Amino acid sequence: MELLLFTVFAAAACGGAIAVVLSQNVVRMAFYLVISLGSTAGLFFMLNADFVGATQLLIYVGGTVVLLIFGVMLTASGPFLTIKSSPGDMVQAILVGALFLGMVVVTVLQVDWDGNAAKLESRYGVSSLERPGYNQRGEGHTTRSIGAALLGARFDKDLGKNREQPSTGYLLPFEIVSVHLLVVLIGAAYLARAKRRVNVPSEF
Amino acid sequence: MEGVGINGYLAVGAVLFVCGVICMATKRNGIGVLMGVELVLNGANVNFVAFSKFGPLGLDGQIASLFVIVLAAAEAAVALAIVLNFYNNHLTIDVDRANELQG
Amino acid sequence: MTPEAYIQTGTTLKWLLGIAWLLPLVGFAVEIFGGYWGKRFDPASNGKKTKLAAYMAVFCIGTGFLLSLSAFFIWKGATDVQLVTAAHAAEHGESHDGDHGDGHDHHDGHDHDEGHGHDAESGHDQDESHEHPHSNETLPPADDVRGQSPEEAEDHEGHGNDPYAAAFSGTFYELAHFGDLRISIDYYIDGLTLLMFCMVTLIATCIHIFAIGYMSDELTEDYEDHFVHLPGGKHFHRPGRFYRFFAFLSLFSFSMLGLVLAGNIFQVFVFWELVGVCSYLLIGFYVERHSASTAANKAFIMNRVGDFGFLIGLMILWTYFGTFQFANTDPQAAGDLGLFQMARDSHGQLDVVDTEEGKIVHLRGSPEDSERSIPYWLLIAAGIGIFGGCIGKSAQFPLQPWLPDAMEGPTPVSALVHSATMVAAGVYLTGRFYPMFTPEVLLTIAYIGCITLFIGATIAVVATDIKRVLAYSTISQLGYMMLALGVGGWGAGLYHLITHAFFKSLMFLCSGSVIHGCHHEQEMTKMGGLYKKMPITCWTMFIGVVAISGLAIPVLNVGLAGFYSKDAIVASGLAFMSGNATHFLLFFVPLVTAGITAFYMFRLWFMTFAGPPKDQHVYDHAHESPSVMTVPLIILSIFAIGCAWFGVLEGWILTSEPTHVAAGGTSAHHVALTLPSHDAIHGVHHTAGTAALFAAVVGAALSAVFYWKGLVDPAVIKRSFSGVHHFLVEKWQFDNLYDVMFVRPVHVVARWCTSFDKNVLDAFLHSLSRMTVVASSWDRKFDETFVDGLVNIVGTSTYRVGRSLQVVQTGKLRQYIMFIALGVLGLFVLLFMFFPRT
Amino acid sequence: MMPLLATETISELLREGIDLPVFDFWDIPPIGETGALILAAIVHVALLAGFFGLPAFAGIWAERKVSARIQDRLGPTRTGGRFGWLQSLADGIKLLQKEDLWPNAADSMLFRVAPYVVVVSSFAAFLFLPFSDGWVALSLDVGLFLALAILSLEVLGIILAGYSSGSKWSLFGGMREAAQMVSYEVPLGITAVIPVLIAGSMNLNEIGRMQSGWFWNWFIFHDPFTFLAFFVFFTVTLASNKRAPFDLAEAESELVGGFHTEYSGFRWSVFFLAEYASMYFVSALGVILFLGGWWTGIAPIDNFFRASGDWRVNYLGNVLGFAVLLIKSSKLVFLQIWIRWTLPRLRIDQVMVTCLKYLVPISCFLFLGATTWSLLAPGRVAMGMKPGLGARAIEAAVETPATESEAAIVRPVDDAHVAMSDDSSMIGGAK
Repeated sequence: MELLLFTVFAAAACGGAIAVVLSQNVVRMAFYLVISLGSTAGLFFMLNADFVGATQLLIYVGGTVVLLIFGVMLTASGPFLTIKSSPGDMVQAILVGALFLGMVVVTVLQVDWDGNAAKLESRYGVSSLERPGYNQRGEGHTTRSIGAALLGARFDKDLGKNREQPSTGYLLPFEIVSVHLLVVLIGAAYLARAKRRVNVPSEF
Repeated sequence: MEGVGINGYLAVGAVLFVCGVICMATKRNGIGVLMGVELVLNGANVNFVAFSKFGPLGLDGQIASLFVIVLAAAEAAVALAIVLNFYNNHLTIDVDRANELQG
Repeated sequence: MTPEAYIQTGTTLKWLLGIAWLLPLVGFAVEIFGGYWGKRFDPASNGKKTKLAAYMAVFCIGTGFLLSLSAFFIWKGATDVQLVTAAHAAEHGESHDGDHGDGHDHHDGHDHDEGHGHDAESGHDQDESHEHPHSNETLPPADDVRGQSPEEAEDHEGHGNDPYAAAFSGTFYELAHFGDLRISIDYYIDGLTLLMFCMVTLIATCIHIFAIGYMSDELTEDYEDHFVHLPGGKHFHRPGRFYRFFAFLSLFSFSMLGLVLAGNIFQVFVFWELVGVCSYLLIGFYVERHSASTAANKAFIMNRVGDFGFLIGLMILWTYFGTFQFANTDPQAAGDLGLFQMARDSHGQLDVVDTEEGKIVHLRGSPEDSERSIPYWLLIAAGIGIFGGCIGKSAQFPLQPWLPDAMEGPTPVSALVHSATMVAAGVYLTGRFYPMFTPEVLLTIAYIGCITLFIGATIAVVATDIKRVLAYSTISQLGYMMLALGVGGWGAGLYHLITHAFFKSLMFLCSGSVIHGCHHEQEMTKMGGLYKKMPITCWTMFIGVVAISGLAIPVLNVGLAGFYSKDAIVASGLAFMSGNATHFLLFFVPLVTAGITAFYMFRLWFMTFAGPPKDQHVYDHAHESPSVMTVPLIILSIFAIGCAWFGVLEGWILTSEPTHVAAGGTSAHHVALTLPSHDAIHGVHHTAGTAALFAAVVGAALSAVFYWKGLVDPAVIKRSFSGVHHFLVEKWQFDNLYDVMFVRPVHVVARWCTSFDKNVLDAFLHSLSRMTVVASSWDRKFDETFVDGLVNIVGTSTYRVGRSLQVVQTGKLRQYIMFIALGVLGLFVLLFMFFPRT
Repeated sequence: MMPLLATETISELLREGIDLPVFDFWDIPPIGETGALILAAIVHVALLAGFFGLPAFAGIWAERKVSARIQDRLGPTRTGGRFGWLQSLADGIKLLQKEDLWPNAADSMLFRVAPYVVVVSSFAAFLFLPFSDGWVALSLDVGLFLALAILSLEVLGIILAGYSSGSKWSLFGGMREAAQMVSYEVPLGITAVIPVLIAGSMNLNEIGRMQSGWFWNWFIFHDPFTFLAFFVFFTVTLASNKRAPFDLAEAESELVGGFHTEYSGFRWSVFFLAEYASMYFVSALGVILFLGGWWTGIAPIDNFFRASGDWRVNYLGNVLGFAVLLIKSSKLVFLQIWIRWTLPRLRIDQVMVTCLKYLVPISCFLFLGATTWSLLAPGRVAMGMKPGLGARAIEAAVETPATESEAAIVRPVDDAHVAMSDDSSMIGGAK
């Protein structure tokens, strides 16, 4: 069952990604991108990361891609805009990409995962996969843990251990990202506001 | 139920990543390049979440991927603004036309 | 007092006085910024200026007065102090040993509250002291709270002469803590502090109000300064600086109150400098006048000379005592001792020990550092150093010449800063720091005061500028205070400080009123007969003159404020002389000067108000001042008349007298000296008072003969003693002397330095530079051929490499991405090649 | 088991073999986990598909009737059987019969795919909607979050439709929709988070359960801010459904038909199916978030059904809850229709101003207010944590363990968590 679902989602994700590469129409590319990203969200659900999956759907599919299409429409100088890339570039890029892929896959396959797990176990005493407080049954109820971690409390690390100093979690990164988003919001609004150049410099 | 090992997920991540790279390298459309970036980030995200289940990362992997998603959204907004600006100046979004810094 | 009640009262007082202290600072900030920006933000008020700054300042200081007053009553109610006069203090001090619970002390104290009359009760007092005989040598009079067990402290509750039971010290805020060095804003509140607060705020309030009228001509956008002459016969024009004046006054009030409230000597030093700055700013208020700016500089520089001594004293104290705090009076924190408690034991005695390295003084402290001590001579040096600061601030010999010049400031400033408060701060500090002074230092203080009071008085006799007469009189009176402190009359000195503040500020304000009325005419030789034109000023001035002269009704012994305090001083001098016959001058000079004082003060009054008008022009234009100026005069004159009646004031002052003063004592360390006890002083009080009154009457009469009735022409005297007169007019040649002693030698040395600079140093430098030029020309050749060549080769090759790499910089985003991907690939390949998996 | 197919009702029963008394005579053997999951999914989908079609049908009928009443038209009340309900059926059959065509200029692939994107996302949102206590296809921790995420996918389909039609009217409609939706998702998210904040869970079933008892337990009456938040939420859902007065994407007077100008026949009807279904969906969402979900709001009635040990009574109670939810949502749907036929359409700039200048700040303010209220009001629990946030959350988690495994691990080490909760005051800044 899991294998079946994985196959479906992985095929959709990879197929969508390849379709993005091969497609020449931007909006179609966006559509395939949605398929690819949505399937990735499915993979996330399979990996017990339900919150991440939901976020992926909401932000990527619902937000980012809509934004991209919006951008397409704002910048379209004609209907069904296609800017074709040359076949030579395509071949070159696919060659490099294949090399890259091959290298990554070979590397991944060479890793001895069980051996690594054993090493970790010998170093830390317990299996790194069985952390107290973290959901081993894998039902994917990660929302509370993630929320607490973003607010500075780590259930998965602190519960059940007699630790002097509780971890601080991700409070600071969370705040930084918040501020970063605000900055981005303002920056994007500033960059995108309509400016009418009096004279466009011919050179440069 | 037979399990899908970590390798499967990593392979999917690798495919997404490579597709993203190729997309970035071949698309002349600025927004297409952006989509390539999204694919690359997504490939990385798959790896993060996979390691969070199979590896020692735990919740940290998921949170890292959350940050990646959020920052990717922010990056998309800014990049889009840049593309719009580019379009205002060049009346096209062909990135090959953006070669003013050519040596 | 129980510790709880102590803490509660201390907290209340701390905040009342703290607010009274800080309010003027707030006022200053508001006034200076409000005044500065106000006119910029409000262009509508063109030409018209607001008096808001003045009202703000008056509000701040007036509120401060009310707070001080309430603080005073709270303190009085909480500590239940028994009022004692000098005679009683000693008696109380020892009687606690024997008869504690008989209620006798209380009874006596109240007697004194009601009936003033040393004579009436002197016999009784003597009896008391005979019943409990004591020797001045060993003398265990009263002890203080320090080192006492709690039961003991309770025993002494309500004891009138127990200073630390009626004092509150603590910390407002700790600024810094470097190792042992603790720099904090402390407070030390006792009867003296509270009296000073009330006095300063009351007088300052009156003077603020007076200044509203006096400075009203600054309320204009275009103020013409008649004393600044520009080329072309014009006068200098500038915007009025009404707000600035009041801002400075507020800042001064803040600094002065801070000085009084200060709980450690370092804090005193800080505020000491702050009042100095305020004085500088206020003297130089008319900064465009050359005389004003030089006077401000003079005041500031002379004060710095004194402050140098102060700094030396501070360093010595810090080195040997390790603390700046005066005393720690909190009964709960008995272990943490202040300066006074370390220097003197519970009987107020110094623990002097002879060792082969000389005399040393053992310091008290926590048991672990019981071996702490300070060489005796360093204690003297510290005392003289601190007193050096007082010399500068209180214009004592030899640093007195700045004070008359400081009269360049507006008259309210002279009244507040240079007569009543700031210059008195030196006396206050001497009184406050009294436990740290060894007998040798006290003798120095006495002689300095003695010289000062004589110099001041003699110069005042010949001065003709109305404000300068008062300035010299101030110097002389400050000398009196110092003398009193020096000869052991601690209470007398500070008593005179308070009374003098009232009548001297009154007289300054009167002179201000006269100057205002006569359109800035200050020469007495052009006045006369003004009593018709300005009656209120005239009679309030008369009250001031009588008060300072120390006149009284002989039989009833009822006089104005100055009579009592000056009597006390002269009595202290007499008592001191009877113990130390060699120092007879310390009695006779003040006695004679009392006469001179009466003479020159009446001279001033007669010349100004009595007789025919000497300058018809001035007389015609003179007018009485508005009520905003005369009402403060009347208020101050009431205090000048009555503040010393019934001995209440003196009693309050004596509540904070250091323990060792009341019983006197002898010392034979470096100088053999006997300090009179309260009994001794009281014993000679009648004699001294009669003598002083006689001297004053003679002086006043002589003055009347010379300047009122005109029976003797002063000009004749002047001619026959022209040498002396010239000497006095030239202020004892002090300015010239300093010119010869310091200024000219410095000029000579400076000239030497210049010539050395020009002939030796410059020549050396010139030759050096010539050599450098030669060397650098060689260097240049080397540079141009070798170094530049090398650099050029590097540059051109870099340029060529860059040119050849230009091809790679295609400007195409997609290619760059390819490069990145290939680069990563290459890196991985390298990684696999060189770091194969094991 | 996988969270994707986690359910609370049917699949549990199926996996362990059905042993309900009712089914006794069927004697169905256990069918294994995979089989149970597949069967459960099929059952759910069938049920949901039925439910998906029903409100759309009823909605179209109601729209016609209500508009006729409001505009004083007689036709719709007369034609098409009793109360005119047959008219919708006739329309449906007509649309199905029409020829499936697309313009030459269209991007044919996207043109064909777009309606399915819309309808699939609209349908998928129903997966997370609890119809009664526990009657939910997918009871997820992130239920509300996912529902909103999937709803936003609907927009994508509309944009694709608008773009791929190859017509400028459609393109404008699509662009308007894109701009409008990207903006309105912000206040929608914020106002939807307010009940989440109070309930401390994003599980819609949990949120609904928290509002049991008397009707003043409904979140709309929780505090003044939630009261206002409901109206903001309702306004925003109007816009997110492209309902008047925010229906700029299909403004007939300017854009002919907006994004569906070029559509006809079945594809066109699919758009409408999706629109009416999501109308119902957002209404139900609003009911669950604010209006007490499936509870009648009269405590004795609900308690009677809940407290009873008999599973049949419980089941009856659930049926009653389903009916209550239907009634409440239908009233909101009616309100939407009412508004559509009463208020004039806004201009596009007014739509954007309404969102960005008014609704976003208002919802932010309401969010802050609700947060503050939850922190200040004693006895209330904010975000599943006690006031003080930070590591004090651990304490809360210990008191109400999220999962059994957590609880099992936590209980033996009470001392440790006490020590940590002491530190929490430092972290949370409560000191």
